[in-house]
Amino acid sequence: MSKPKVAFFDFTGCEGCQLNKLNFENELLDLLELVDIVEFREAMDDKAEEYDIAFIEGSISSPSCVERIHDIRRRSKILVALGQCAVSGGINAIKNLHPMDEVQETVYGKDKYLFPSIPAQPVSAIVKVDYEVRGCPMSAPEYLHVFKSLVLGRKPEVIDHSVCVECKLRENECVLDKGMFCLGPITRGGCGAICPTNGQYCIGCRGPVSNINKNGAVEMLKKHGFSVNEALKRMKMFSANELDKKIEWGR
Amino acid sequence: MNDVTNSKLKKLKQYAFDKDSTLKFIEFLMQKTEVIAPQNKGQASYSYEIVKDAKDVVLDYPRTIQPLKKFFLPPVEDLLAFDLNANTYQEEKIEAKDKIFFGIHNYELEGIKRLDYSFKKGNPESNYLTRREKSMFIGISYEPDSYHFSESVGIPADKIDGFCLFFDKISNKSDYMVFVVDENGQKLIDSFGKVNEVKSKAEITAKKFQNKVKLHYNRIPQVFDHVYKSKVWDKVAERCVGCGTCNLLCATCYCFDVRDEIEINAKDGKRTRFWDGCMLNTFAEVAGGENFREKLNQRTRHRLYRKFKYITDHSGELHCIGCGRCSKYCPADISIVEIINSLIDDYTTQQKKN
Amino acid sequence: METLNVEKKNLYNPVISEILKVESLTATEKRFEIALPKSAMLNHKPGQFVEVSIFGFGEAPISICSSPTRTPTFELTVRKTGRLTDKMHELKAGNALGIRGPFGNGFDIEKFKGKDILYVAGGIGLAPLKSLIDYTIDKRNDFKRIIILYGTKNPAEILFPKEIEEWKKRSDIEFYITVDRPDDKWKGNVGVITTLIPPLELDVENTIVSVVGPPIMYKFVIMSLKGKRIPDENIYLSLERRMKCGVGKCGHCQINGSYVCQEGPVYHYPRCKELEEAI
Amino acid sequence: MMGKDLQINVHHVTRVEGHGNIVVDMKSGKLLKAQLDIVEPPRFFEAMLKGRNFIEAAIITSRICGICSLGHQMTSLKATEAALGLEISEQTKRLRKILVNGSTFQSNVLHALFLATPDLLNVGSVFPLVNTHKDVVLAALRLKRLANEIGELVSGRAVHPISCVPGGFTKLPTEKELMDLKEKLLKQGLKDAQYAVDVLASVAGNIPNFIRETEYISVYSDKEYGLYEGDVCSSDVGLLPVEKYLEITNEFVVPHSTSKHAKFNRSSYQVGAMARFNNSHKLLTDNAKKTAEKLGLKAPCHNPYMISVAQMVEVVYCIEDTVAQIDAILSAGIKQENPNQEATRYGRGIATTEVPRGILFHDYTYNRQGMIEAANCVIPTGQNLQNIDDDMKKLVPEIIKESKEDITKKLEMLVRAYDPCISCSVHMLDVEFVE
Ligand SMILES: Cc1cc2nc3c(=O)[nH]c(=O)nc-3n(C[C@H](O)[C@H](O)[C@H](O)COP(=O)(O)OP(=O)(O)OC[C@H]3O[C@@H](n4cnc5c(N)ncnc54)[C@H](O)[C@@H]3O)c2cc1C
Ligand code: SF4
Ligand code: SF4
Ligand code: SF4
Repeated sequence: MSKPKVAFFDFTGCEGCQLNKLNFENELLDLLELVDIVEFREAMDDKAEEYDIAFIEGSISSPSCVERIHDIRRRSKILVALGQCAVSGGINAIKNLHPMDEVQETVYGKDKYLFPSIPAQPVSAIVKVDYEVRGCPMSAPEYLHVFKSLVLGRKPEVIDHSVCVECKLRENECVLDKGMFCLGPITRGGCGAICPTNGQYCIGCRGPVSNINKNGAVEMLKKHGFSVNEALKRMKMFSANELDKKIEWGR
Repeated sequence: MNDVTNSKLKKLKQYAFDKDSTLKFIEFLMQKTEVIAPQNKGQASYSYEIVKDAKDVVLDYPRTIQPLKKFFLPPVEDLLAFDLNANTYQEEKIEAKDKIFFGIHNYELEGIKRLDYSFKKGNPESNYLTRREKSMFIGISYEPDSYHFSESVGIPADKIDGFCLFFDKISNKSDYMVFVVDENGQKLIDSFGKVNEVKSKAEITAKKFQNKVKLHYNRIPQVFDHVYKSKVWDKVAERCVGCGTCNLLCATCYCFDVRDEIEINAKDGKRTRFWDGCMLNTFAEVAGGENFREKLNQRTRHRLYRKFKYITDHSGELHCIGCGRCSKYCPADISIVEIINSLIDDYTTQQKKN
Repeated sequence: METLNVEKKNLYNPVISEILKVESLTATEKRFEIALPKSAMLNHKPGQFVEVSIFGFGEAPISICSSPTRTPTFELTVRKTGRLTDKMHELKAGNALGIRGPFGNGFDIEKFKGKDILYVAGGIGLAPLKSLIDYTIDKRNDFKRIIILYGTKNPAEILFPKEIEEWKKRSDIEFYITVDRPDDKWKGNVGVITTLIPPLELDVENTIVSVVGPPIMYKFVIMSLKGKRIPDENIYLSLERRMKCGVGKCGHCQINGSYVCQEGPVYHYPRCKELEEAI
Repeated sequence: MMGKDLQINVHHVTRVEGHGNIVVDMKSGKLLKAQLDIVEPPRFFEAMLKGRNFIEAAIITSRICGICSLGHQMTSLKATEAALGLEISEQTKRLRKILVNGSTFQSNVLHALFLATPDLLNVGSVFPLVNTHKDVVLAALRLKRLANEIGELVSGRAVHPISCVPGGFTKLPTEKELMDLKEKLLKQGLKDAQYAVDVLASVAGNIPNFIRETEYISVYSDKEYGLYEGDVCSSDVGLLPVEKYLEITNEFVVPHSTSKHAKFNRSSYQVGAMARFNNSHKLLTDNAKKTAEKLGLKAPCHNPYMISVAQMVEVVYCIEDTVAQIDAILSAGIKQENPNQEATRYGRGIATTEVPRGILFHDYTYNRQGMIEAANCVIPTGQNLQNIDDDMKKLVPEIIKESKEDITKKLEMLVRAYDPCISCSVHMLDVEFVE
């Protein structure tokens, strides 16, 4: 069996997920045994024509990106959105909360037409995405799981339980008990609740669980002393697209 | 099973322990075997941990985060280790190890008894039961906080059967009256030897519960016969966010998920089980996307029926032990006692109408 | 404390078994013939299932589709829907599988004896029913009429074409088939499975009905059967739920107070009526 | 040299972070254009910060750049603390210094050994080296892992750190963990670093010799090698307070770049490892000084291709300084303290920290509700861009006799030498175009 051809592509994002991939120092060589990396701009010069698995990082936020992602999709058998920017638009999508024209005007003034910009969108808004690795930065264990699974020809597990579940499995002290705010109850797990484990609250970087109880979430945050607006602002830090599209929050 | 009630308590041997002898006693136990006891966790929480230093043991604690079940049904447990190429596997080796659980609240032990029932019933599971063997429990009394309601589910402060010894705090100081509940307990005391038997027999101090169910616990299953279609479920579901905390921390919940993971060498792997819970969205979802309990009102109802009806119909006991974890740790502040009381209200109005 | 002395078992160890034969039935379904090691018998009842596993790909409940009357080996029919079933479809004769079971309650065959038997199968529901169909055919004299109703979405999804040909040929079996969406070549009935029920002439008191199909099918089939005045006590259903362990522990398959893997998957319809979440 | 025509257009330079193109246009020997076009779509971070509270500022700015996430957090925390008048403890300061060391260490290893070294060995990426130079790759991987472990231990995660918050830490490492880390740094870290230095020394001959003197700007402190704290130091005019940063950076916009450029006393200035080395080399540890000697690096050095060498020198320093910080923390004993988040004032706070690519400024103004009203970040790569353009303009005529491939390669190597971090640089809020 020939090794699967794997490629990595980056769009608009902080490249933290790209970097994270190089942070598997212990596993990197083993991973390289399993696959042929044919394109990885950050780390190498080579380019290839087609890919068995294409990993896409970053959100789509300029017209040229749209063309490029269509092109990559055509040439890829499996396409994986890597990291929250690619999965949901991520933190870039905060700008979508304001009218695009206004944002561009603040930035470029009269020359706003020089650098065309579109709302930051998830990859799935443009092309079909087969699998996701969520998180900002992408969750390292989940990436390894998806990578291994796909290389071995197996569907990866899709996590759709709350971050609380993983907090409970680790018997973390709940940060709510420390008087802090936490998005864990409505955020998708898969990260091992790494933020509460480190004493910090969950900022919701993996987006909401599916079938979420919208009003319940707002009520919950109100109970913890947040105004509806503040609650929404916090919830949308990484999920402006997901939450705005699917859900009319408490309005 | 024979209940030890206060009338019988008087017949038990009793010993007086002060702070120092309690500490010495823990150290004495540690020399014999592994001791597990409540300790500080984080800033204001507690957890049961293996004792490394007797001074770490905290005897005044409201409740731990995870219940005792974690020692018999670990949150994450490997079931099999396999070799993909050779298609062979090895089951996880589980040994029955002597261990003493020290400083355990009585509802906690009741929780274990409920789990024993669940793991023995039908197909007795060796993973749980093997871990469960050779465990001794030494109890301690506690001051109920606003979440405890054990008395309301039939576990009053003086229910101490199943323990080998029971420590009852007798004053505001760190002094305890220790009741010898069975012969194992007597053996421990005898070989420890540094304490004196008390001749003037005491009773276990009654405790004041602030959190109460409105109806006697014998009648709760009856209420559940009539409230399946109650509006209470919808009301609760408006606030619940389906995080699953109440399931995972419940002393008598034992549902699990199983996943396979392959190592990076593409050769070895493990089949692992994880705690799971019926409040989670995907719990009852099958291929094709059909979700048999898609709505939160259905899920909440299932959770409570599991505690007060479904298993109770077979075991004759409530499978809620009143520890209050599901309410204390619910991020939406949903209180199980409030739910039950609303159901009772619903039930009584129904009865009045008929 | 109450004694822990019970005979306990490791419930999760699969038996590594061999695939003897793989047969493609449709684009998404394959039939597997499987042998336990040392020619051991599975000893199952029609309607029971096994937990099938492939290391690294997980485990899933699959109904046994062959009759215990036939061979020491047994058969499974599997639809490709996910992690494990996709991988199963890649396997060939000679490959190994893990098997646990048989689990669950099968059909209450004793109650079927001397009665007319009506089978209602929707889609892949024919697989679990085939075990019972074959059983009743093999013990043909124990039963009176045998009527098989089978519906699929389209002709390409029809399972067991060889067996169907045989059933059609036999004069002692009444076989009716329908598809929701016909193709150019289809000459038979068109419509959902419930359209096959009203035309039947039945001795309702003496007809036992077994229904297996996708979740939404049950409600409508039951309605049609009621239209025929078939007593509830004569109806059996096989229900599907998510399952992880198959032995009554993991909790996923629970319908109200009932574990599908223990009390089911085959339920007597009156019992289903007690279970609010069943259908 | 007779009128040569040369057009180079490297689309999306590889082995750099973010998207940039090299454009050279020479007609009849006349250099019309030699520049780095920054084409990364802008991300509007300062706009995102508006209306956010003081805890969120560092969380958001961390996402400006995954490579420099720790640096952004540190600078952001310092700016917030300055604005709100939050005092931090000695322990917090030392832990932060460990984090800054760790991130400089990891980023420098990544750049010097994984991204730049392949050029010196004439291959297109680090991956072929797995077969030809396995020992080096393994040592480099171990170094990177160790550097990341520092971040993971002290801040919970190497990328987008978790536990460092305004006023302190939400979780502290244990004494045992710090002791183990120290062991590892001394036993394995220094050994691997020395080995990597030896390998780099053996190929240092392939480093192009190109000299252009420029102004070097970095953080400077007379107590230690300037990374976490200090004043701003220019090699041209000496020390300046951080509050003057706008007068130093003088950001301006050029049409070929979505990122702003900067200049101070000359047409351009350089920031980063070389600027730090040139300004602060006397404060390096002895071992680090020896490493510089071994690699042929002497201050002041005006060859930008030597930046990777300066980075390796810093790796040795960071390992040793981390050990020193751990010793200091352990000898004082770890104190369980909660972050100090009681604001004593609301106003403007300006802070600077050295991040791997150079000096970074964050400037926030908080209103009385503790919400950010205005924010500005000046990022090192932006400050280097004009300097890179100036380098190219001098370099192209010097190497014009070489083949187009060689010229292109040298230009790519030059851009790469600066280790530009383009996502980071594309951050601006209000921009006016210069004609
Ligand atoms: C008693 C019983 C008998 C069955 N008999 C057959 C049969 O004869 N032939 C056949 O093809 N299928 C049968 N099924 C369904 C089969 O078990 C599922 O299709 C299978 O579990 C999917 O597993 P997977 O790993 O391939 O998919 P996964 O990748 O695990 O899952 C794909 C989807 O299926 C869901 N799912 C997970 N577990 C189950 C489950 N136990 N049942 C249904 N959906 C699930 C997941 O939520 C997901 O949406 C039966 C199920 C039950 C309960
Ligand atoms: S800390 Fe957050 S994620 Fe963890 S249990 Fe509490 S609310 Fe849930
Ligand atoms: S805990 Fe929350 S914020 Fe942290 S990584 Fe997980 S999902 Fe993201
Ligand atoms: S803990 Fe509370 S919010 Fe979470 S699932 Fe349980 S009831 Fe719902």
